[in-house]
Amino acid sequence: MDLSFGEEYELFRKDLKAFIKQNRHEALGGRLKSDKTDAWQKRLIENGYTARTIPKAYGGYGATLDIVKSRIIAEEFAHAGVAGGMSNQGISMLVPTLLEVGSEEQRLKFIQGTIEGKIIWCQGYSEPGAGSDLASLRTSAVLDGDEWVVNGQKIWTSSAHIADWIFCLVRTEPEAKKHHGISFLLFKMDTPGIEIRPLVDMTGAANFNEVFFTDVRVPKDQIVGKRGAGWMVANAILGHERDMLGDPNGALSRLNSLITLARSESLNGDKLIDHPVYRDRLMKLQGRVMAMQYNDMRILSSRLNPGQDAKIARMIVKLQGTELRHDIEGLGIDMMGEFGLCYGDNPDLRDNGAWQSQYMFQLGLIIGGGTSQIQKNIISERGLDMPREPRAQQVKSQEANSQ
Amino acid sequence: MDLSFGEEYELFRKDLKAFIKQNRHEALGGRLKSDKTDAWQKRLIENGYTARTIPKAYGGYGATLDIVKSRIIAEEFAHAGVAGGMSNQGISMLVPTLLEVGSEEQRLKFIQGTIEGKIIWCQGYSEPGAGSDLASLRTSAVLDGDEWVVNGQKIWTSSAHIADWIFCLVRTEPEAKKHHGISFLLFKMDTPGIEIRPLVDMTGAANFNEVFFTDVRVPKDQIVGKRGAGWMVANAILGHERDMLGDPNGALSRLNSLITLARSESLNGDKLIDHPVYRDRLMKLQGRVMAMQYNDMRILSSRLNPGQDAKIARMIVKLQGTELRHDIEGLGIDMMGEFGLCYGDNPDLRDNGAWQSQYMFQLGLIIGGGTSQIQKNIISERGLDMPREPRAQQVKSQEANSQ
Amino acid sequence: MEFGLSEEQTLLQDSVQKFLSGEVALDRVRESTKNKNDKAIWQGLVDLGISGMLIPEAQGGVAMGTLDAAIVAEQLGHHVTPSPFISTAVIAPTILSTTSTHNDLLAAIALGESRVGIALGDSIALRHDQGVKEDKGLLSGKATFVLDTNADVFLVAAQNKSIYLVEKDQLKINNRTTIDLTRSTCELLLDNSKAELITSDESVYHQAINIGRIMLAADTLGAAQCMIDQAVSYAKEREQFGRVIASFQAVKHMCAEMTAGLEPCRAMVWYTSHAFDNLPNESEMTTCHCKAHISEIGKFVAKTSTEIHGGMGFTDLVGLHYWFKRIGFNRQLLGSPEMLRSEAAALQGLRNV
Amino acid sequence: MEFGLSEEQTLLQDSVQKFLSGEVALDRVRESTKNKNDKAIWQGLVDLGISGMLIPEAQGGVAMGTLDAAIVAEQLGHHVTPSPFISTAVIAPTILSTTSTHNDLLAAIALGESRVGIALGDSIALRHDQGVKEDKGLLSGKATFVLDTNADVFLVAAQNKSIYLVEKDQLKINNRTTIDLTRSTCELLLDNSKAELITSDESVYHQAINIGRIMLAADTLGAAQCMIDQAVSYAKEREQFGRVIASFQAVKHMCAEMTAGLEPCRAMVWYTSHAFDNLPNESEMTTCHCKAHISEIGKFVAKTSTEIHGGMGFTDLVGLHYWFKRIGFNRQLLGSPEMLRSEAAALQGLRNV
Repeated sequence: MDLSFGEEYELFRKDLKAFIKQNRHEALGGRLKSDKTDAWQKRLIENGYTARTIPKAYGGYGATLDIVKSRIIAEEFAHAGVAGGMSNQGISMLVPTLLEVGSEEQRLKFIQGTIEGKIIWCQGYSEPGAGSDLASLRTSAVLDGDEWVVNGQKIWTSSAHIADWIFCLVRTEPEAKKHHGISFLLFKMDTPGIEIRPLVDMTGAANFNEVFFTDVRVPKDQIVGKRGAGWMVANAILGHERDMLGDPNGALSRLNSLITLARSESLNGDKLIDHPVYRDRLMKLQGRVMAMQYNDMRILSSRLNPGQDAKIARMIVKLQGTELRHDIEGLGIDMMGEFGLCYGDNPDLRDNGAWQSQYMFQLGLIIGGGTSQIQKNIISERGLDMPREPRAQQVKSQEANSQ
Repeated sequence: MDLSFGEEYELFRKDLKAFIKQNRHEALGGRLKSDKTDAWQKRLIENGYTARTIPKAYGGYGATLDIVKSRIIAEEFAHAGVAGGMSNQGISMLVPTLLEVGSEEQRLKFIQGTIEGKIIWCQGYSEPGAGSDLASLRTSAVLDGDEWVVNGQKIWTSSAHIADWIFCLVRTEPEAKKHHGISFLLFKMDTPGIEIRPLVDMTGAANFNEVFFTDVRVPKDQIVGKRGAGWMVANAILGHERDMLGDPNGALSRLNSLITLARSESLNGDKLIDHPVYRDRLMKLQGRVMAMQYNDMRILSSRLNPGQDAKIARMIVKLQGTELRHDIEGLGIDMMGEFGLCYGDNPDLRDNGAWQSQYMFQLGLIIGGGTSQIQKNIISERGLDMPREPRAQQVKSQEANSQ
Repeated sequence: MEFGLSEEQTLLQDSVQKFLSGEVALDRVRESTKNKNDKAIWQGLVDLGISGMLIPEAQGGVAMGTLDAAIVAEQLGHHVTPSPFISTAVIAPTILSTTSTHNDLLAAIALGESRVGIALGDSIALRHDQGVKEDKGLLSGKATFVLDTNADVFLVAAQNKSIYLVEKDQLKINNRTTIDLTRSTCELLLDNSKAELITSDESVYHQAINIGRIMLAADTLGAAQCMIDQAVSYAKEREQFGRVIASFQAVKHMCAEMTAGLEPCRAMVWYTSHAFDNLPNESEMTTCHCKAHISEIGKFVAKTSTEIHGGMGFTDLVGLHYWFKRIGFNRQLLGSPEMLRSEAAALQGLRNV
Repeated sequence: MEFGLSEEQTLLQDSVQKFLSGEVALDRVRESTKNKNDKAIWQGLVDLGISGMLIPEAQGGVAMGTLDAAIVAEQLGHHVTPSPFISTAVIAPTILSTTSTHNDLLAAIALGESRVGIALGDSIALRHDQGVKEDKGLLSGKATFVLDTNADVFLVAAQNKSIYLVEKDQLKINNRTTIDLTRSTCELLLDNSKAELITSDESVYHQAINIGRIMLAADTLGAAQCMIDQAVSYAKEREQFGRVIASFQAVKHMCAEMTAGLEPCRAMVWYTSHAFDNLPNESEMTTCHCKAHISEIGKFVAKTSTEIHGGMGFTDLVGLHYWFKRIGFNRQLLGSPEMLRSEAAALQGLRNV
């Protein structure tokens, strides 16, 4: 057991702190593009604080993978309250995919623009009839000369309205069974035949969109990996997405806000923290957050020390993490009582309405990225080696579990 | 909405109170037999306070069914802390079965002795391989001349060691599918070939037994109902058993004990009831108990007023009631802390160790009489009309649900 | 002995249900919340006699009981209906019937000509600078989470628990958005506002809170039942992995758990309503538990039924969030579960007050 | 950075596991609880060097760390092993190592020649007439839930949190049965008993409680993991309705929920053990949460894994109840979850003390 990172890393951290201190006035991040964010993003890349392991040939910093340094970077920017590197679906999902299975042309064409924030991507995965059962998607791409002709509909496409390009799962082999006929296609969002409709959700905002394709024509070479082999690509990305959804650092940050709330708001003359029933609930949540933090350290360590097994520790993160977040937000509401109901333009709002909006958004995350029920299937089948649904369901439940 | 029972019933209650007051010094009840309990049982029957609706021809009081009077009888004896009529499996399970499907000879032969406490019965249902899936039982009865020859094993047979007779499910048609080949057989427990082994459970007591049959010979006419039609009989009895297992009156009684405990025991100088966290948990349980009490009143009312629908209200009682009981006992332990661990001969024991033993026994009831998982199947399939397990499981899950 | 709804009550339930599912289907709810205008819906309910159901016949009402009102509240929750029912038709008559000085107002309520806002909750849980004080017959201060922004006149409880009638022009009404757009709540600012004392009998204040809590519990009962119904029905239609999701044991058991939790709440609302009219000794304690318990079950149902809807449950498309938020609103108003359990303990001598 | 067990620690784990599963299989546990005799088991552990693992080398120990001890505790919980490990091998050396006056006793512990009982818990939660007072160097009073009825000598904390060494012949030992027969606890009666002051440094008292809590948490971790393992394995064998019950989604999800709850507890025990030796500022708070959280998860696992065993789980036949009760015992000893959460709040300034 050794929780220190060693001298090299302390030095790295020191340099980074100095960089942040010097440059923080110019920091401007986010998911959108603008000249200013672009300039900041570029400076971060040059210094190796984002796009760190992307080869120089594709516009990155070209360092070898070092999980500890990645973690230090995330910690220090978060700690300083300064925007770190841009984070969007193009950068975190498409770029690794192109590095893994894209052609050299595709890498050269897309990676630099994406990591520099000049190309914004959206993701075309789920469909109205293909949610948990993603492999049953029906958006089709039919080859017509040198072009794919895409027809169908996607849902849960965040950023669709601001994206330049989409990476999209389509069915190219209609005869093949379920996940065998799927391909991974890239195309521009201004191609004729694309209609975007914002999808208002329970928080009242349109965090997602529906996207409709009608005879959208896409050049033949914009397929990533082999035709019909898009499922494997999509699947690897989904596993990565799951890790993000249960991130205990988010839970810790919200727990700290909850403690602040409990110390500042009062009820019948006493601070909320002095009400034993709320305090007990708060402490229960703190215990759960701590367990998930240490679990996360174990996962990190297992990546640094290949002999360590953290398979199940990783498998449970999404299930536990999203439920925990939802419960934290719920206690925030409960502690405030009627004032926890405030929303929208209500001047009595606390923390910009985060307690209510996050209570709902986290419920969305319990559902999205593989529902809690799918997570439990995965844990029992892949983690505990329990049998899949028997006989008649055999084929189908295998698909359920290969998401 | 009318919660009063009316004048006739108030009179009935008044008479009963007087009877109890006059006779309470002679009251001696229980599951076992002795001259004294027999005398008390006989007096109760003569006055219509037990075996009330059993026809006179079979030794009962011969009144028509009146659920309100049954309830008043139960309430008054419980309230006075006086033993009411004997309650055992013969009286509550076998006698109604004989009245429904037994032959006249069987009724004349068994009912009077049973209700008078002279014949003690045990129940031979579950087997080691047939628990939730009771219909897969394998104890066989093969006709040999004028006798059935029984071989096999039963489990969860309470009272086996003190019983005179057993009512037993056996497979008489080995070729028939599952529940079609089952018969309902009666035989004496001193028949050669029966071995009884006490089954110690987690409470440390042997509340149940295993019973082994080796070439046990039973007269042919001791079958109840038609040969091969025992499943229907068993099934009706099981539904009745389920109602008993979630009885909210038991929960109320234990909740009151919990309140007493919270008022008498202290922690760091304050009574437990003055600790807000325990009090909040206690109040949560009180709310659940009240909900189940009112639900029970609704079920009773629906029996008096056939137009009222309480199908789902009744269906959920076993699931909710046993979980509630388990939680009540658990809070008792938690409130006492280390002292909640006392057991057996520990002089610091509170309430004769009921908190620990009931905590375990109620977990047994969550499992017995159809596990919570089976209950949820029943609620979703029969209550909410949700589909059974599809295709290949169709036949088998139907059986799961006909228990 | 009859523990259940009478034939008349079943008819009442049916007629309200018929009106609400006809006239106030989900698109009407959406429209009404957008326009902040529930007048048409309320007029329809007035036409059914709902506004006068707790008002004496002499004042043009039909003098029904609390259980009848709970039946209506349950239906309103079931259809997430925007309306001033709890304030105008339940709490206001409960208060005003204790005096004979406001028969005109009662008659106007029965006719649907007056809407009475209710500002009683500030003494239950003092969290900020809310609260109203009386000085020489004039009221000053702030009342929060007042029901019905569109009221003509308000019943306001001062910190001494006396209740006053205040005309709209005597105070400043600030609309206050909450998570539940199907209910209009506001803040009232009073500054030496003219007010008419209705009662300084503290028991009236408690009765008014009590019946309000019963109605909120009944509302949650209806809303939660509707969420279960929608979840079961969605699960029977939605296919994934080649079968309806209602055939997955996990989904079935979630529906069974919701049902097992909620079904006893129905009897609890009935009993509690009955107790309000007939069993004064146990009424308040029973109500505290009723609202607290149903709020906890409601929270579980709101979350679970949304999960069963998958991504659809998270969108505005099926509108499930209206029920989710209504249950969330009912949970906090007029006493959160924690406050109610603490009060229940005090009412039976298990907490020193 | 390495957050996990070292190679040596994995070897330690394996060797203890091998010994316990070989020599102390379930029938040995049964026998030992019946005879109230854990001497043979303890001798085996002594032979493995377990008794001296926290004792300095100068006194014949091997001076390992808290995480090493937690690994052993986890294995003892996993095998529901009766033994005086927590009292004699962990808490006693933690206290005695803070002085240099009892090196002989430390050496005797390392050799397995002395068993030290621990009576520290009475100040955590005063419930009855327990508690020990010091007067002119003599101790009087009652100590409850003392670990190890078979000890030769006892470390007793007085109400002032000073710790004293008391010989067996100076007190009356009353055996006290608890639900968990795999642990021997007793009550000590002292009446002007001769006692030797070991330390009046209150921090030693807190350290001793602290490490005891870590061991109980690790014990529950092991016991709960074993219950999950048994449930999963039983579910894969047990057939009902023509299929193994492990293929029912309800059973699978119960196992998944237990696993999802328990797996992070492993990292929590590791971190907490590490903090005891290396991070004094956060150690106590972390330990409070560790034991409280694992106790809650343990309670859920104990119930759920028993349910998966069906009727068999309720019987003595598979002996699952030994684990159920051990988890129940660990939950209450040296601080119940409610007490621990309250203490965690106080330790970070969230509760006034």
